[in-house]
Amino acid sequence: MPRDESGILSEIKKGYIIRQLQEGKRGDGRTLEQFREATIKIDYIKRAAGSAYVELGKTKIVAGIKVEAGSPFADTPNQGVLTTNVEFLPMAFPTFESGPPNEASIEVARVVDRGIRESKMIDIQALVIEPAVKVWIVFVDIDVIDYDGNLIDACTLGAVAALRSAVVSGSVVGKEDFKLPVRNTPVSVTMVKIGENIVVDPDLEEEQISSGRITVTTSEDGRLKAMQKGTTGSFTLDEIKKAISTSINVGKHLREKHLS
Amino acid sequence: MPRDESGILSEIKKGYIIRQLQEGKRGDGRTLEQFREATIKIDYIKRAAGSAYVELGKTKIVAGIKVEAGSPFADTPNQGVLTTNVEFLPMAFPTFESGPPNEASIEVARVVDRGIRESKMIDIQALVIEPAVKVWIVFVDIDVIDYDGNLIDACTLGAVAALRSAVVSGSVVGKEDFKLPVRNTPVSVTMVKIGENIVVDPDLEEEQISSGRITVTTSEDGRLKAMQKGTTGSFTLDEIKKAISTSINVGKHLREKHLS
Amino acid sequence: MPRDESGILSEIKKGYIIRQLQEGKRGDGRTLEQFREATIKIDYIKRAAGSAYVELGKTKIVAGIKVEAGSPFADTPNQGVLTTNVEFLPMAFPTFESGPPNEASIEVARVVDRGIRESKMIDIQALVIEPAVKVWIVFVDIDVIDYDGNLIDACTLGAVAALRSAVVSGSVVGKEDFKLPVRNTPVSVTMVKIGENIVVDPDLEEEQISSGRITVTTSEDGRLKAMQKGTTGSFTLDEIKKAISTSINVGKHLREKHLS
Amino acid sequence: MGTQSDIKLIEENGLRLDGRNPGDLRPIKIEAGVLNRADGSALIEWGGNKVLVSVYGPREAYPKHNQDINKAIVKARYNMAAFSVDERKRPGPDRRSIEISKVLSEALESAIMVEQFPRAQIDVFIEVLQADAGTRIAGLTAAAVAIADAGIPMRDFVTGCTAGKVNDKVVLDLSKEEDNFGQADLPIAILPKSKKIVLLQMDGDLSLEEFDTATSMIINAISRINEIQRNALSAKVKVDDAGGE
Amino acid sequence: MGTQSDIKLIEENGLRLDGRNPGDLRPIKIEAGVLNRADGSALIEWGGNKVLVSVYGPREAYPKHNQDINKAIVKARYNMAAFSVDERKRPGPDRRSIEISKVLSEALESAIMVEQFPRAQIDVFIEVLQADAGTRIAGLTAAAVAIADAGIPMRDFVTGCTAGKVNDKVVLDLSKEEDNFGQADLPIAILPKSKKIVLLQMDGDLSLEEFDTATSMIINAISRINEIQRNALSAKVKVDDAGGE
Amino acid sequence: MGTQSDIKLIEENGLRLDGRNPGDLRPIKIEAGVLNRADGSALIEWGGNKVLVSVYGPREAYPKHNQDINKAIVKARYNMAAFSVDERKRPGPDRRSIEISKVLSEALESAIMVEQFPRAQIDVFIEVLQADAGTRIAGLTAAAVAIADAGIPMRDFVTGCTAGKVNDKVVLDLSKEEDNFGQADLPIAILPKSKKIVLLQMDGDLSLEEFDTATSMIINAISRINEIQRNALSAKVKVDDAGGE
Repeated sequence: MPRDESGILSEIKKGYIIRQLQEGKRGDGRTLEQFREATIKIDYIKRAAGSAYVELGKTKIVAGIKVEAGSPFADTPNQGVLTTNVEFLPMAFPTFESGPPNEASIEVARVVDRGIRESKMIDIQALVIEPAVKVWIVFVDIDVIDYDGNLIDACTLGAVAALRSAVVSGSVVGKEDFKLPVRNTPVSVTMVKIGENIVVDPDLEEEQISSGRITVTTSEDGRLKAMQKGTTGSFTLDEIKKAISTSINVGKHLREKHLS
Repeated sequence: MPRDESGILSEIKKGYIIRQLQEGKRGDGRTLEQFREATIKIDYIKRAAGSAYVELGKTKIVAGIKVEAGSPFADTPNQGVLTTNVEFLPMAFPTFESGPPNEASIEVARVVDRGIRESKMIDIQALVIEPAVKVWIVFVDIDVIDYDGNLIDACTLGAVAALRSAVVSGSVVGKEDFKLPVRNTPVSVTMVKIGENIVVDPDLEEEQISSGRITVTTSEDGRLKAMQKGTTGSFTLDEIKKAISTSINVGKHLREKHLS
Repeated sequence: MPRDESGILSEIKKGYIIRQLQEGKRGDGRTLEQFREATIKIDYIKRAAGSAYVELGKTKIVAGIKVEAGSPFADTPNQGVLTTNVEFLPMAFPTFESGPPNEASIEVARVVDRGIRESKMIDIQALVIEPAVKVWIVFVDIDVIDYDGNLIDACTLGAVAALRSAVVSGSVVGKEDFKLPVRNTPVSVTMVKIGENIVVDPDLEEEQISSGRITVTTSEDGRLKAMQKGTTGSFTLDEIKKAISTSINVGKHLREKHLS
Repeated sequence: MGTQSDIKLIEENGLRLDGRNPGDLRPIKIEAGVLNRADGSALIEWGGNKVLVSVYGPREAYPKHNQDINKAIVKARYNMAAFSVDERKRPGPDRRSIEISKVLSEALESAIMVEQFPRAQIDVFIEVLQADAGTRIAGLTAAAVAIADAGIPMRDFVTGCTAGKVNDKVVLDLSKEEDNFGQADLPIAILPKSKKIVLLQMDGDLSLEEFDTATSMIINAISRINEIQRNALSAKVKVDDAGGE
Repeated sequence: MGTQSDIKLIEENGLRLDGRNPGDLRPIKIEAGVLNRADGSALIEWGGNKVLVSVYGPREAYPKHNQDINKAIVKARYNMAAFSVDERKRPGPDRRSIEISKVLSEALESAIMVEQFPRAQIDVFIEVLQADAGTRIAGLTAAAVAIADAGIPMRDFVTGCTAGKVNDKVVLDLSKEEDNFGQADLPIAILPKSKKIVLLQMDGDLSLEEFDTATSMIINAISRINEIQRNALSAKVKVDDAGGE
Repeated sequence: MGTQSDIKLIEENGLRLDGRNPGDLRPIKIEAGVLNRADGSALIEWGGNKVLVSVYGPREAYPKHNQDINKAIVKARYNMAAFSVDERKRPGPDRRSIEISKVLSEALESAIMVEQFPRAQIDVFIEVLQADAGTRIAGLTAAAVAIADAGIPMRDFVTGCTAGKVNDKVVLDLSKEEDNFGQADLPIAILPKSKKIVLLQMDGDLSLEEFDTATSMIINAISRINEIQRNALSAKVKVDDAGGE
């Protein structure tokens, strides 16, 4: 994660934020468990099979789905292929650089990917054109265009919304167009620890003073599908359990509001 | 383009050159529309299908053609493939560096390529071995070995001369050797603006003090096939139109002298 | 080769080492033609077809053999493929860096490879599954994990020991497991020149003050199969001839002790 | 340019496949200040193109040995999103985007008052979200708005437009089909006040007369496009004045 | 996780294919100080895993603009040897190893007293010589020993263990088959004194109850594993005292 | 070396396929000062080889942390042009050219008075325009001329030659066919005054006696080749004196 541009967020400000949190208040007036306002526009990119533009507070991403015919992996001849890539565009933040994905963007992509994959959101067994020879390859590509914290959740929201709306052009293999076979709707909820408090959906300022990040992705039935603790810092087991409960609750709300 | 090694060509010298140009004189005695002496030796590299060594003043390049059997592009199954690559060898100039092509050498390669491609110099429809399966791939590779300005024209001259002389070894596909099917002879003419003057075929010193470069590639019948304005600086529309006329005239002369 | 970390091994120490060598003594008590103690453990990596852990003094490497079915080279349709790669792991020395192989590790890999290849140690004609279509590809991969001089000989020892013990799993092509067809046992012996003396199997300290390195790889019948002079410095022809004799003698001893 | 020039791209009534007259532009919409983090930004929708531009700077050029003691370096980076074209575009720069980045950088540097910012760098990131012919010109036109939005002083706007030739007829602002199957493509960018040309590329086949017709069409269109650019900025200013963000 | 969850991984008698009970660890052996050149090192054999770790530092961070004026940077690099897995692994980092390197760096930094070494860098090189499920946790567990062997002060050890789910049953320390065909994988690393969690990843399918069972198993195992870590260090100390190296 | 040693490369009359005796060299021609921009340059034609060498330096070594405070770094870069070999060579260094660059750099550094130029770098760019067996030796032999042409002081020339074995017979200066189908290849470079060996590589199969024969042949040829090197330089000097360039 990029550092605060001015070096370090002043210790004074940090102390102030922590004291406010102890009273249950956040800088933008949210409660500790409250997500920022999210806006999702699907079909934002007509040329893609599915797409979504997501604003999560001031964080903005564009997710696009491409589906192409290709070879299956040798060890999974009867499955389609799902691949997720996240680009931290240099336009999104002063210190993001052009070039191949770095460890931060790879982590985001892999956590988003695990949520989709492990929830079995897409029925990849249904994406076989000719077993062992030709399958559908689903490319989930995400452009991060404006960064103000919590990319994992913004990207998961965008990827899931785009996949849900995706229509595959079957003409290249002489078939009819069809909707991607969607079976589940995973939602990730990310929290960070600031002082002794855990807050949901951190903005950039909160990320910068936090010590420890935890993401919990759940499926429609409230089961755990993927988790990722990230950044330095630590959690107690009780904190993790509490985070799981929060994720189930908040995730349910997000799913109802944005993905149904 | 590399900067003047000593930092900046002294302002005094620059002023002198501009004043001379206003009187229609160039440092080496040429008129504004005059090309430098060019020498082209074809068949310079016996191992290539075609080749040319070009001296344009003190600028020197070697162009070599390789023709190999390979797969066509999926969207053009009934066409051969033409590809142009230019290497700014570090031997050619103190600040040229080893490594993958940079933006300057890519620009030169692409402008050379467009002139050849758009003039339909090579009949790529005639380069099919088996439709959709196997076609001839024509590699135009150019080594820049000594740099004293105007690489686009030196490289176009070399590429065109090498292609015109190229003989393809058909033995790898059980056929007779044959000459590359050449249908046209494009010539590029590059000009730069120095003060209010436009000069043809700039040497390095002229390039360094110029503001704006324009290349016009024409075919045998004097039609426009490719143009490229490059470097910072600007032209009026009238200047561009005058440059086009110059290119047609100078190009005709070059074609007669070197490529017939 | 990495430089002495403290800049330069003190000139005093260097002079001392050279004077000692003139009396036929080395820092660790060896004679000039004496190898360091070597330990070779084969089958160190169960998951590999063959493997060896080698300690040569304090230099340590791990060699592993993988054998996979793949395509032959177009110009050798009736041969298997042998490929050797050496990784100078950053764990092995303070200045070794992560990243693609550099010129030092490529040189070691290529000298090891030439010894194996030119001695015809592996009968690559016997590694054809289906001519021109499918052959066995033998990957020799070597991890350098602790560096204290003379990597060429440590890596050759490890590669040869691993290859000698390798068993190929034939199941992937419906065949029985079989031992790699080993026909010869090459041994490399590396020497460096320090002052006027030539010493066998230099440790790092000796490498750092040496001027000129020579490696001679011989086969079981004492013939030359590969040689490589490396680093700056020079040898007289007589010194080279003496180095060849030494390699034959020392190589014979090493082969008997470690590879029989 | 495409090789199949026998495809019918102009109807008997003289109209193009999308109903435009030869001299008509596609719809153009520009919004300034669409991003929060960047110093300046703009989103342009031009026909089916959707191109986002953000600007950072002037900031200290890095690495330092690249600094120019006399002026700011302008570094435009043109990039196509993986999902922007029919066949997925592999991430990372290819030769085409490297060339485009170069000519866009040079065109913008010709307009920016770079001499006011020695040792600095101005980064212009151009992301093609959806491509529909003319992306470089759309990106450049939006870039000028984003640079103005960043408060970076320019001598003049930079405004671009494309002309081309289809079915032997010169037309303005090629559509995707016209670009794929047409006979010539001529992207130009102009400083609208001085009418100076700062970007010009051409490929295909044009006679001198056709070139004249094409450039007349472009120059005619430039003032309309520049108005859209200026409107985008004043709309942004109004929002800012009204207490936006 | 694998898709074929119908493969039988637990026998009728409740034992796993390798004869272990659900809560059993595979054999673990750690040796400290196995390398000469590194500042600290350790070799761990955990089931069929063989992972070598070396540590260099604290040394000056390079390049300098990466230095943190308040603390040392911890840079773990996880790498799989070409011969470590069934199908030859192409040399060089892939996306998986880059992610693992990141979470391991963060876990280790949470334990090391990094504030004692401003501007410094601590490099932890983790080479998987033989892979058999649970390599990241094996590497992390050995890394803590190697760091201690290098004399770098830590607040606490870092000790890792994995749990998972196979045939709908929660089990400790997945084997390779269990990892390939199981239903969930949950690697965790803990500071054994404070019980703080510094690494946690999960994929597959777990209910809240299954998560509770899994974490109980792991916390129970952590103290046993930490004892093996501590024994490795004291064995090394004894060898050192006895005049070794 | 090739695997088909049963191909007939020596005729009954003892002559080689190109009519040479075993100890004969192919024709060699060297021209110095062929490039304008470089500090020194040379073009060598050796049999069908055509290799161009240019030299820059001594100039300040960059990046600075690579500088050696005691001497100049010599950096030779051997590169094959895409069109230099039968099958097009993909641009960029491969493992073979990286190894060759290393041994050529070391051979040249052994001859150059590097201690006169602390902190400096001498770049030697070797471009193989046409390859016909023995390119590294041809390049090295031309490099010595180019270095002298640049006015860089050398202890001695560097002069190279190759011997090999075909049809069980030792021969000098392998041709392409002899290199492809021969039994051994032995490139050597020597400082001709002191007879010191600064480059030596060998692969294939040689007995000690065959090695002796091969090295005798090479040492015999070296003085002839060195004469060609010296003539190239004095021809250049004459041209320069006559007012060339």
